[in-house]
Amino acid sequence: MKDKRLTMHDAIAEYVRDGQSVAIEGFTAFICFAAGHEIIRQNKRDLTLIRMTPDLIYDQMIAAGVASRLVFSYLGNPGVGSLHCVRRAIEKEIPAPLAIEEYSHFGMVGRYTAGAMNLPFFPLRSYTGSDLPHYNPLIRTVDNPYGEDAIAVVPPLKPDVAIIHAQRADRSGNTQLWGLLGIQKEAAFAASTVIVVVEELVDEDVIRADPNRTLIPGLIVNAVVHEPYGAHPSYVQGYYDRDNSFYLKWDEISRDQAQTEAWLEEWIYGIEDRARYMEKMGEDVVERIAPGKAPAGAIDYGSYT
Amino acid sequence: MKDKRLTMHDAIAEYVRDGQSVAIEGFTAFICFAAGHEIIRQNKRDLTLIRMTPDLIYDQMIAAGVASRLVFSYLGNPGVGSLHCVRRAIEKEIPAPLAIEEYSHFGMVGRYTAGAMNLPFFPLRSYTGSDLPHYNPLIRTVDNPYGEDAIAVVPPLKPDVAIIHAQRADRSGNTQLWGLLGIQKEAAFAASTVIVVVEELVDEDVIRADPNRTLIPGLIVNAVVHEPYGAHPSYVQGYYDRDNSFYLKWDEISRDQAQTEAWLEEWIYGIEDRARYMEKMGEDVVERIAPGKAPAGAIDYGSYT
Amino acid sequence: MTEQAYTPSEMMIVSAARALAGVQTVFVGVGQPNIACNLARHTVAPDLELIYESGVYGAQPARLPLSIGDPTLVTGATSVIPMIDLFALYLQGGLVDVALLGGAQIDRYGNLNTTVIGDYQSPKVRLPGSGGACEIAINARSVYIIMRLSSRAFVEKLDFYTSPGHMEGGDARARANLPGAGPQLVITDMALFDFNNPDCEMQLVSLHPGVTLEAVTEAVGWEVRKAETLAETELPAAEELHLIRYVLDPDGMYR
Amino acid sequence: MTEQAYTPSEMMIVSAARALAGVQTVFVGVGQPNIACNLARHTVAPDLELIYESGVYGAQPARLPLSIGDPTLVTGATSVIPMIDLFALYLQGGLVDVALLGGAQIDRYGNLNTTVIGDYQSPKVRLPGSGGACEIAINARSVYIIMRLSSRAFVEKLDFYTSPGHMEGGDARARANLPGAGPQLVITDMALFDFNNPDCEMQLVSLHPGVTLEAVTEAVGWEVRKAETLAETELPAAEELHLIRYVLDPDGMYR
Repeated sequence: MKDKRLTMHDAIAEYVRDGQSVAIEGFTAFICFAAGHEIIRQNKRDLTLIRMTPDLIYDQMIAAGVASRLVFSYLGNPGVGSLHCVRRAIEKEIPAPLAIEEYSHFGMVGRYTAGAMNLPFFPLRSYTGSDLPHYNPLIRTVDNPYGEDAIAVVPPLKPDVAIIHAQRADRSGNTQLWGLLGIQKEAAFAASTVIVVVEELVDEDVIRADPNRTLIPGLIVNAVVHEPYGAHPSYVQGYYDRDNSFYLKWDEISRDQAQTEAWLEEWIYGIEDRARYMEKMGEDVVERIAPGKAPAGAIDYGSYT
Repeated sequence: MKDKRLTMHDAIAEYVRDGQSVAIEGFTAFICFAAGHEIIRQNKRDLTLIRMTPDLIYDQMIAAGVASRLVFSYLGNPGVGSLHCVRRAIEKEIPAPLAIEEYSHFGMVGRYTAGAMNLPFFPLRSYTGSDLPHYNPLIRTVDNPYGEDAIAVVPPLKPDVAIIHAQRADRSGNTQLWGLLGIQKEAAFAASTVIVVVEELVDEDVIRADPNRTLIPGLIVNAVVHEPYGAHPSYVQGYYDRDNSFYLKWDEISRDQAQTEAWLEEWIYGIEDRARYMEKMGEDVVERIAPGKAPAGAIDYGSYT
Repeated sequence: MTEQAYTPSEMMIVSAARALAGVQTVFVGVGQPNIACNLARHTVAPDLELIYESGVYGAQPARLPLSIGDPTLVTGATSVIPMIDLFALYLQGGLVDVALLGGAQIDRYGNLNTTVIGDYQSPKVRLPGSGGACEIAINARSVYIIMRLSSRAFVEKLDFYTSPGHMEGGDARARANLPGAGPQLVITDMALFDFNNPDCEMQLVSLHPGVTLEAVTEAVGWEVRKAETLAETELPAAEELHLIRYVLDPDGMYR
Repeated sequence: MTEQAYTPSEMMIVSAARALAGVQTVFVGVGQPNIACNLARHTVAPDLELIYESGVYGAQPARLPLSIGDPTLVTGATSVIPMIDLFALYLQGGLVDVALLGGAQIDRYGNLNTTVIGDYQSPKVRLPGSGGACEIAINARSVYIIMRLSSRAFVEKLDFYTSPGHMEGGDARARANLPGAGPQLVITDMALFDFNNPDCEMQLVSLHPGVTLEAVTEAVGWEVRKAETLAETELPAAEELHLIRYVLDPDGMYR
């Protein structure tokens, strides 16, 4: 079994290159802020950032100037309000112009799925009566050879790099996650390069004891980064809660570019890695975001010898 | 929570009608012989039987004359050889003519998926260079609006009734399964009526303790049948093994229609229900097919209050 | 009693909850819609199942969820599934009876804009965009819209068509072969509207207590159609208000 | 030694195993192919991962599986997935390096028939059909074929084209835009064949020890092409035979 463990620094340095398309997925959960911060820290440039919901992580990355293009389906600070940095880039080209390529959620889901399945397109019942196809010529239609009306299609999405945060993996990248599964599996299968970031590194036996939970096989994984709390201030089911105070605070900080840059300086450029970040957050944060216990209960696969 | 429990007799009597299309799915595992036998026992007629791998269950049902049409992708006694009754019906119209509609596995998977997703078709990279589309005009192609070649498509499959065997469900039909997931979820979502047959009936709390394992929600389920060993001689992961001796024995029995009918008389028409069937099988069978323990290990969803 | 008997937000929540009577599945977001659905579960629709875009079916949150991806929605849910299954099997599969939607702008046919104010290419205000709204509006069997009534929001012409309502009105949806029936109800802080006329045009059906017809017609950016008989919305009942204030939103986040 | 040094079946298993040297993923059925893959794991391809059509990746069976859906393949596997994922993500996604296929009939371009002998509509013998073979033949990066050599099986013209090999030969696959490279090797009980010529036509490359060229040409239903140099297949090594007989198939089911 190949050992694919790397530090976050080395994984980003080796696998994320200027000009590439990068998808950090995870729908409101499992958002790998640690990877986004490392991309900012390493001054990557001209990236195409792909995410259904850009969330704070892309707000920060776009404010830091790593991106020239954004592919997305919903621009919001979930449960709070706007993504001010993304809006500033779109509305005022601060810090730089940002091209956008916009879909609906199902459209993005379909694009990742077609990418993962190596299909030329994914058909979906959407976009009729919407202006979206007018502004995004990649949303098209095909005729139905069984006689019904034409149906909308979206093209496959195959990111250069997908970064997926999960509860656990073994050292060769066999990865298990539970909770909101979002589009992570499809994003991983669609990408040329996959970096998996986990809360826990486990023995291969732990994975093999519950094979139905292995959504991403090591076969498609290039690097495994063990980075506890790597999704903070987002959350990891069963490991920690969303740090909602930061989502609220960011709504204030991000309204102003100078203030935003000061934050980036203090929390990203100015520190070395995620361990320092958590140190700087203070000891109480871990306690504050710790959930109670809710065990899944046991099942048996049976031994067949 | 609606209580949808029924006996197998009542579920089949209420939901399976002459002339309907019925899918009993489960790929080599979870094959609901108990439901098939009850359909035979109730003398249903003119059914369209749908299954990727007809297996012994459809061999028996076709020998009993319940079907006029078979939709499938692989006709075999897995690991043993031919399905003699199906062949007899196709090659010699014994006991009656059987129309066939044939796909490859991926084609059937695509058909169920399109049915479940309410898509007009499912595209797949198959059938080029094959005679299958020549004999099955429902296999067609669509042009790719993104410039590549045309791609094969199959139409949605929406059975009138799907019968799915699983490890456990609650009384309203929220169903969990593990092991080979096959196409069961898609078959259930594609069907108008869903009968779930389970080894264990569990409390709603057991289901809610591991929501990622709930593949079929009660929302789409019409009846829940609690029928332990209902998949014998097929198997249920963690509950029992395949009774391979029967698969070998059937290879002999099924070679001759009279012999087959004698078996049907003895094991289906001549007995009342599954409990009697297991009684008649003898006490040692349960022991013989019992697996050892292989627990999945615990995970935690976290309590967020 | 100097305290107001109920807030406009509470009136909206109560109206939405009542409209969910007898409904089996509702596609819901956080905030007011979430509270409305849970109020309905406690009152008119005890078997109502909540479906969240994030992939959750049958949530039983132990706290008021902060977002549609709150981990409290996952723990103890009936089923938690990949987003492709949520959109393709549940929504496109026709299992969503009612979806609750909102928007920055709405027109007389219930078409919604959640994308942009001003020009798409050089926007005055860039809004969140569709999210799942476009396909929800197309595939849900029925759509209820929850929005505050104002002339900035209820406009003659949308700056951007994000999600279709009744499109150009009449049988436009049927002609376009859209699976769902489209908007059935618009719930605002001043009045209720439906689309029960051959044009499928938004029409005033009920004024909230104390709201004048004039105030409503002024707040709608076109000459608003009125139903033949105009009702007064029933006041929130004491039980409903009690549930909102002490059970469903004890911190008053959506008061 | 009166006992035969090795059986034809063992020769096929050993030949298939050797051909898997350096391969990462193999799409496999039960029987001979399964033993060949496990032999390869013990010898030339320690990192070889087995993918089963039933939805199993990285199986570590505790016993010889009786079918591709044997529960022993599930317990202890790396990942067990729905069939749509197996076919769409793994196979169509290009993750299968080599697939092992067989058939009732094969032609000179490696096209396979597993559907019917005689006419499709009124068959002489109804065979199992495609199963996953058609899409495996199209999408796997390479295909190895394992079949016993006989004139009934190696025919001039198939009764039914189930799964494409090199179609009409030459660059037919490339012109048809098939993702995989098609058949690379045919492993029989008498000889080995490859397709390394511009016509992509099956050609004899190696005779098993003791098999005459005449016996092979007689058993092939067309005038068989021969590689420029004809090798003799290397004998099964003692270690290989030991593994097959005492570790992988101790009951001799596939001897």
